[in-house]
Amino acid sequence: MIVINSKDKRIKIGLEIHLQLSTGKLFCKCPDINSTGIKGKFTRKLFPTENESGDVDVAALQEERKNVIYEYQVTDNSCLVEADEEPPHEINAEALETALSIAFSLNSEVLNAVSVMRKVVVDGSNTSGFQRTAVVSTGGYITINGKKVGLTTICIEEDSARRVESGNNYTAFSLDRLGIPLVEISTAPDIETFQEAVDVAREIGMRAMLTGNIRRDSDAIRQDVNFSMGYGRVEIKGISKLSLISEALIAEEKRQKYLAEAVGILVERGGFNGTVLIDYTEKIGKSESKIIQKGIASGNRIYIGKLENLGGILKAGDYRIGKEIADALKLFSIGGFIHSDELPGYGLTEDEVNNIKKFLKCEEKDAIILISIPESKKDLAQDAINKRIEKLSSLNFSETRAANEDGTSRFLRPISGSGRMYPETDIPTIKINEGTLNRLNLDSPKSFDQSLLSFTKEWDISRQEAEIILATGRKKEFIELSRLWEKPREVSRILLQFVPEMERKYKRKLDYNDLKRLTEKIATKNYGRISLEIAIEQCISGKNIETVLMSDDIRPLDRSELKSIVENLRKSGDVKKENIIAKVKNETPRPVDPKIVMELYQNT
Amino acid sequence: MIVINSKDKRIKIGLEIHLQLSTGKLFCKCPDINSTGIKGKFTRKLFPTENESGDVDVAALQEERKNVIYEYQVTDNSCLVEADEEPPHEINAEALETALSIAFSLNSEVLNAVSVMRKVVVDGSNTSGFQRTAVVSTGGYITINGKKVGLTTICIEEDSARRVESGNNYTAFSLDRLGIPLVEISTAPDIETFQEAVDVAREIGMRAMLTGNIRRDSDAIRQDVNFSMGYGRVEIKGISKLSLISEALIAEEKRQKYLAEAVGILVERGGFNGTVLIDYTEKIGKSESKIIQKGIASGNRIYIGKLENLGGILKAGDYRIGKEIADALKLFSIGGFIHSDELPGYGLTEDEVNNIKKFLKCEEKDAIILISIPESKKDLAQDAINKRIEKLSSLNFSETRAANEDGTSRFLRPISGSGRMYPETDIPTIKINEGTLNRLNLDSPKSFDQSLLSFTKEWDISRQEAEIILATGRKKEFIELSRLWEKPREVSRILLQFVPEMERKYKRKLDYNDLKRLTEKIATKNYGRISLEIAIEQCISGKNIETVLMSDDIRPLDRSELKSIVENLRKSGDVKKENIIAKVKNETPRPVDPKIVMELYQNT
Amino acid sequence: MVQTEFVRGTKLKITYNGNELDVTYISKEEGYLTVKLQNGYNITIPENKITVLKSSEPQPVKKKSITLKHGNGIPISLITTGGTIVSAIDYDTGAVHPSTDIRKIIDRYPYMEEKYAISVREFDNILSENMQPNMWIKLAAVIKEELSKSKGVLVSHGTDTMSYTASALAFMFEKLTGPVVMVGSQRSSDRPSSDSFGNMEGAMAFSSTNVGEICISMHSGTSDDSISLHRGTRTRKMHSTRRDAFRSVSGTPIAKFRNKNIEFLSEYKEKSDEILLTGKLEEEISMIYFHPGLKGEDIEKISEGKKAIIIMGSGLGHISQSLFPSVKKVIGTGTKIVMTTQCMSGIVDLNVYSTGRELKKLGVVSAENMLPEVALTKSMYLLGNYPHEDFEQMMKVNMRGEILEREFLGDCY
Amino acid sequence: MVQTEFVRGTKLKITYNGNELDVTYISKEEGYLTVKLQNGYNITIPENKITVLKSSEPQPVKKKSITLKHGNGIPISLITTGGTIVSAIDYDTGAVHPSTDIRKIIDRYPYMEEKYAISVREFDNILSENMQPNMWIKLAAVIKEELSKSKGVLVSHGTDTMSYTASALAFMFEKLTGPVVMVGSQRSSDRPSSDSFGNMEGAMAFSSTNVGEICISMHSGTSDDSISLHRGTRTRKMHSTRRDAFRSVSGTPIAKFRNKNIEFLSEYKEKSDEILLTGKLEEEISMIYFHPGLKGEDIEKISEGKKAIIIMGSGLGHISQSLFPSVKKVIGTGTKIVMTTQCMSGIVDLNVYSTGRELKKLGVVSAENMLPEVALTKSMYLLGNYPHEDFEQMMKVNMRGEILEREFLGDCY
Repeated sequence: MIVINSKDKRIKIGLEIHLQLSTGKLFCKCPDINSTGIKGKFTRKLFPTENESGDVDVAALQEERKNVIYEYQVTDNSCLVEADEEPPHEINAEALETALSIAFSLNSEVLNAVSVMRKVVVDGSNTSGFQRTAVVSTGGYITINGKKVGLTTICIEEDSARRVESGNNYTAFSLDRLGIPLVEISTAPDIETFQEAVDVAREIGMRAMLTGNIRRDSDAIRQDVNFSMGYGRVEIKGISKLSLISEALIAEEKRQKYLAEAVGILVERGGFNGTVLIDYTEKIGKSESKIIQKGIASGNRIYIGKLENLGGILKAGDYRIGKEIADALKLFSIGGFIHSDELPGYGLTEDEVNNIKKFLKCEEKDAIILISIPESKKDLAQDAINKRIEKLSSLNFSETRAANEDGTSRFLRPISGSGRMYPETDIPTIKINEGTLNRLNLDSPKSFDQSLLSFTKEWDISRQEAEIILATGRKKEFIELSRLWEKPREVSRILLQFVPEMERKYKRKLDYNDLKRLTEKIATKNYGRISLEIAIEQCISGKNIETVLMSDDIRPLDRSELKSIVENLRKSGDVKKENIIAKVKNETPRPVDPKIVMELYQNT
Repeated sequence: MIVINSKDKRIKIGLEIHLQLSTGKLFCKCPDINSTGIKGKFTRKLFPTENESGDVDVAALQEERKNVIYEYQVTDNSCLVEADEEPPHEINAEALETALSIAFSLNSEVLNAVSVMRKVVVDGSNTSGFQRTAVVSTGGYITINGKKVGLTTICIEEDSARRVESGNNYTAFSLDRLGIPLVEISTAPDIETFQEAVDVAREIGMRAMLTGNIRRDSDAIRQDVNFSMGYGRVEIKGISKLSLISEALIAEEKRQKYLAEAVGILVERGGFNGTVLIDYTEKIGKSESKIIQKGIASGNRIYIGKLENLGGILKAGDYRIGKEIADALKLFSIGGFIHSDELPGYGLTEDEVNNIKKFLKCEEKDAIILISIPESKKDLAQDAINKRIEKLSSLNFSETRAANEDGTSRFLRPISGSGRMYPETDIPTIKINEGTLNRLNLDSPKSFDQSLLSFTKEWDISRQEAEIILATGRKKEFIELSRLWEKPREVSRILLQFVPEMERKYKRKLDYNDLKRLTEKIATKNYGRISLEIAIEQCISGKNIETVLMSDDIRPLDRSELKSIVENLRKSGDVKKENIIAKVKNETPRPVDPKIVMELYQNT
Repeated sequence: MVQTEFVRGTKLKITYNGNELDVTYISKEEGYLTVKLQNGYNITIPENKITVLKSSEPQPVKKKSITLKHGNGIPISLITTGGTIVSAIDYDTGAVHPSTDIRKIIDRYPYMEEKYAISVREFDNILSENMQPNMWIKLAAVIKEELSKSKGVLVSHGTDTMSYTASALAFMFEKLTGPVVMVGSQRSSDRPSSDSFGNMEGAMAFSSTNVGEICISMHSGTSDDSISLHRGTRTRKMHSTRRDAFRSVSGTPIAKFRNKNIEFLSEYKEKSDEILLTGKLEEEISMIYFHPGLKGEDIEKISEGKKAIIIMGSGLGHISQSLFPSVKKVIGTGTKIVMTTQCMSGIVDLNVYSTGRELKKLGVVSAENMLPEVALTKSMYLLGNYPHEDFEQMMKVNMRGEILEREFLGDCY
Repeated sequence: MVQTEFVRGTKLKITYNGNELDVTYISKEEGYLTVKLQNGYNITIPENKITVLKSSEPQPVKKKSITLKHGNGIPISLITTGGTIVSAIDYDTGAVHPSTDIRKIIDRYPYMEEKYAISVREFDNILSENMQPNMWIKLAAVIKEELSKSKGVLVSHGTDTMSYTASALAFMFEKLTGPVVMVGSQRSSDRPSSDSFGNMEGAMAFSSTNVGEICISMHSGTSDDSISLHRGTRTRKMHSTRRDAFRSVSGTPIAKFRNKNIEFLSEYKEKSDEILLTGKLEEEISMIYFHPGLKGEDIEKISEGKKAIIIMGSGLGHISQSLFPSVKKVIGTGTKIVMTTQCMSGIVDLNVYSTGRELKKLGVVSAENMLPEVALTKSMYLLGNYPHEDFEQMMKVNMRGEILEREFLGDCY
């Protein structure tokens, strides 16, 4: 039995934490929030450059990708820069300062100058074919449960375009996310347990939140995990929830253990010498298997191959070399693939399987595969299978994997080399003056508790409220609204209680800009909380913001209006000091000032 | 009884003959032929200027027209000049020379300098709001049956846009015709009989045809007729066929005679003092008349008015003052109008009519009218009716009328004054040098017979063929094709016989440019008539010209191809000198040179 | 020799080609007489072919005075400066000349006279290519005066240099209490098809909005159905003859007027409570269009005595390296050199290529994505009103919407 | 003080901030050292913060020689002149520089190597803003040589002055035996998103058509799906940064390449049986951009010693009347003055307004609707090869499609 999640001495974990900033985009003046839908579309091709992908057969990949069309959806928060039709503008100073502030907060050594690099990425997620990224500081540490976990670098970079659709030779991206500033914090591989990984990620996230400039979007914080247990370094990218970090690590440890075992069996049997795919279409043409028939109907050929010594470890128990091969094939858009550990099955009869085995002169320990592909892809497929098995056989599992929603991961690409980086020549090195650095260092949040204390004091709100505001990234909004309407307690209440309540009630989000406009109106007109709440509810319930702003509904009743109500009520009798306010409120949906009502009631 | 078409001494007739030239447009480089459909559309408004329309109440007309939208359909043979988006280019030299040549041919005194004018036209038929026109010569004459008919001026001008659709406040024009050069030849009012008018028009047309530059389009030649018989001058515009000239004159003489009689009756009864329209909607609202009910339903009011002394002459026998009023109302887009000579009728009962008459205190000799219009048009309508009757009462019928297809005509506008002309400042006065004038004078066709003679001699074709070529305006095409393919007799046969025959067979026209390309191909390749005929038939039958040009079908069989056919036939026996050519032709749809066949037959 | 020269409009009786004709004298040039026949046509004939029998002086035409109804409408001032938009035609002689008689245009839209109380002020009557920077200063003063009396000001102006004038005014007026709408036309108002009427109708409508900027009101397309309101600092005459010549370069117009209705299409600066006018301009500034074959000495010669030079460079703002020594010399004498692009649109970026980086080092100032013409007027304004050492920094500041912070792909791609 | 300056690419061991790091030396500027970390990032640090422990010279990079397969494909010559289209990147140090290694581009479309037998000839390696008229003459000679050996010629060229070069070549070559297609790019070929690849693929395809003109092959739109072929005498770089910067001004491109297929959109001149090259150009010609504030003396100064001056006037071809005396003086010295319009499109017409008519009388030559840059190269050609008295007449003759005989409204109105 294999032990999972133990404090295995060989296990080393490192994290890369990516935080989106709410400062507007990094190299243009576009906002980070997209307010409307798709404004237009365009298509591009990307041409892989030599160094982009380490070990993968570049020529093959190029051949494969040259016909891939990337479609980009233009959004309101994108301009010529996102379309790769204009050089980047000067770096967003607020974003850079936020990154530096986080660096100071994490004891990292801030550089006096920032050199922006291009990191080549040709999966279409960057219109330019590269991501702009720059180191802002090196080193640093964070203390978790008394243990210092080291940091290697803190970078500021552009977020990539959001993938919205994927076809065979076609992928569509939205430009809404492209160019949003990301702060990337990389730890050293100092983390030893899965829980520790979660704790480190949480603490770093919290500290960054204190800047008030972290976006509050569902994928605003994403983690990459570096994991090694003796079989090379595996990088799992794109874990969007804290809770999934440990699940991903558990799954990866399990995968590597069983892979290593399976490879052990393979080696013991004599290893793998490469397979040759043979066109078997004519021979199996009469099979009743739907996969076979569908393949042939769409013009595919049916290839078979012998996988020497791989019988019983492609898919049996926890052995899963078959899935590894399938992942490798998927890179070239090859989906259909059947192996003998699953056979008979897929409509193939025992006889048909045996015939293939006989044809390929298989022994018991060998496996066979069937694959339905166009003739043009045969060499690609054969190559991909052989390379994958060879790589695994070497017991060096180093590679980049993508996190799945369920905690597992899939093969993405080999670990990228440093070769895919070169300078962004359009942006001169950015010198940061000493004064700015000193100011940022001084102001940077040194710990959550310390920040909480000063925040609570500054705004005169409860510690509990302050904690929620800081921890949920509402600091910036809170400060902005409190400056508009100088009632921080009311603002806090609106932000933390009323708005979420209404959003639940109407199953609808309130746009922050709308909230800001409503608050400004109430502040300028000196209307009070009730008015704001009525306005917010009307907005969330679907009313047009302009209508709400102009509506009489949010204007408190004035003295003369109240007077006539009070007098009418008095005429109808049945009013007393105890119920007069409730009665007046019953008469109107508009805000009522109880003080004035009481005054009017008593003085007439 | 009134005598029609007599040699009435009072009758004076003048003609304006308009001939479209096939030289390309007058003030830009666009061709006069449109090769495709509609390329796009745009809309314009035109703002009447003070002087445009003589006597009509300009203010009223402006009020009426200011919301009229003109839509223009852009065609392939129009550019920015037609769209009134670019100043006119230099005048088309060939067009100007053609006009001058016609002038010389008609003994007119050619001017040494041409000053282009703008003639204001705001019915939308000119995108600029004016027509460019210039006098090229003054005076001149033509001799018909021994009588000299004088000319006043010969002008060169732009044709107007073609009206394709008309709605209430909307008219659509095609730009295909706009800017095509027109030569306008105006005769003095020397013509005395209707037949003479036809003869003069025919002779002038023939003479112009000799230039070879008159278009062969259905409306390429249009005549305006000036007619007077003592009641002022009436101009009837746009008679497109020679045969309609006399019909139009007959109709106009009749119209004026009966109008004069009717006016006589009116004057005898005491004349007309103007009508006042009264809103009668409430009173007649219950009528079962569909006109009334439809009018009310669409928001109209029903007005009635008394036409003093007009009973029985609005529409009775040949008296038709009612139609004159209706035409005047139509100018303001007022359609519905009923008068007592038609009543009872239109669903109005005897009682209803009598009630109106009683209401208006009508006597026997008076007429009544009913008119269904929006309230806003009441004053306009009243004014139009009163002005029209006053004008007729004066026995001065001078006006401009438009020819209908059936020989009758309708009121168009008052005779335009000279005030609507001013210089085209974008085009400097065009000086014509003496050399050019002398050459044109020398070359100008002095009579049809003389031209025919020299044409027949020059091209060595039969007199009959030459006559048809000249009289039907095919001179230019004939010369062009004969220069490409130096076989004028073959060209004549193709033009006059083969093409018309094929066009009848396939019920389809052959584009002249296609014919030119085919002829050029045959000439360059030295292929011969059969090839050209095959090519023409294929084209007319609907094959793409490019395909035809590239096709092997039109290439005559070469010697070796013929040889193998001849040999094959010989092998099959049954060939002799008499049938060999027919047999060979039977074997192939491609052109066969009988000489070679015979040679091959005899020499092997 | 008989007299053949007369006052335009003189009625003559002549003999020509054996006939006696009553004509109106128009002009005489190079021995040719142009006369108007009674049917309205002009003919031009050699003077030696005619004999003048009789002549009578023309009646002087009474000049109609401009009288507009002044109802209770919105008070609008119209300042006329000349140009094609208001032109008059003398039908007797055919002469067309710029006019200030706005009556002709207002007449086309009688409702305008009800809706607005229009006061007309004649500033000048010139073709716009003759407009000089010192006249912009005077015009600004007149606009200030008129705007203080009305809700908005219209300025009728020739189209040739309208966008220069608009951008110069835009810099001079830091604050406005209402819209200042410049309006012109590409077809003169003597033609039935003139765009004057539509452009003026749109301009009137725009003049009573809350916009507090200097704008230009012209046709949106070739059709007469839509009039665009452009920002004065982002507009250019893009075609010599079309109605829709004026475009908001790389951006969207502020608004469109269509079916008597204004639709706002992009953000604008709202009107202020006060007018703030800084009416100084440095006039010693010239523009240079870079091209292959341009010599360093050309730059040096034209720069003599200039306070600044606007270069329209190629691409991202480049010029041939052979010109660098001259650029260095000129900058050495204290003349500012501003780099724009002749590409019509797109940004100047001196960071991308080595030539750009060298120019930056020499002290050349990038005009970002300002239009070259606007870089000119902005330089005139900055050097007229700011310390010279702030020049480079202020060129980068988006003062009047002259810099597009974001450029979009547009709808057609 | 320790040594901190090295050859680019030198491997260093340094201490920084207490850590030992293996880095690659990139550059040093103003006391800052830029080094590449092992993870690929460059960092820039004050030199006083680091200590260099060890250094080792970089290995010289072997220059790859260009070898293209020469099958039985269509023979095409590619002449490289520099510019963005072929650029190389040294991943070790990050330097990007113009290159002539066309291999990188051909590689993207392996089928091209089968289809064409491409011979590459290096003409020069410069940024196009440094291209001068005398180089056009040399380039023309090289093109003639190459075209005599192949079916078509490609010329890779920087985009900044590509249309100047194209139009100059167009005038010099009266006849061509095949297409001469200029190709450039707006994004350098070191980027995965470069437009070089697509532009080159289109250019290759165009190079084996029957076109006998000098053309430009660039992106039709921002998308990578369509490449346009423009006439060299009607094209202009209309945007400083966009892929679709090149446009056929006021007209339609000759053809489009899409899905490996060429569609012809307008008429073109077919190739001839012979090459006719007249390789002379008059270089003493300058351009002047009219603007308010332009002084007569500016015109006079820049005209000294010039054979012709191209004025970019306003509107239909106007300049301020205050400049007329100088124009008269300059023409008096024998210098030709050609009037174009700064409106980008539309015709010059000196008949419409009085200022135009006066300029015409002074002897100013109208460039019709020629682009100003093309009026420049045409003047260079005419004054280099024709009698000067034929200048005005030849300017009006449409020699190489430089004059649009008809301008259309376009599809969007």
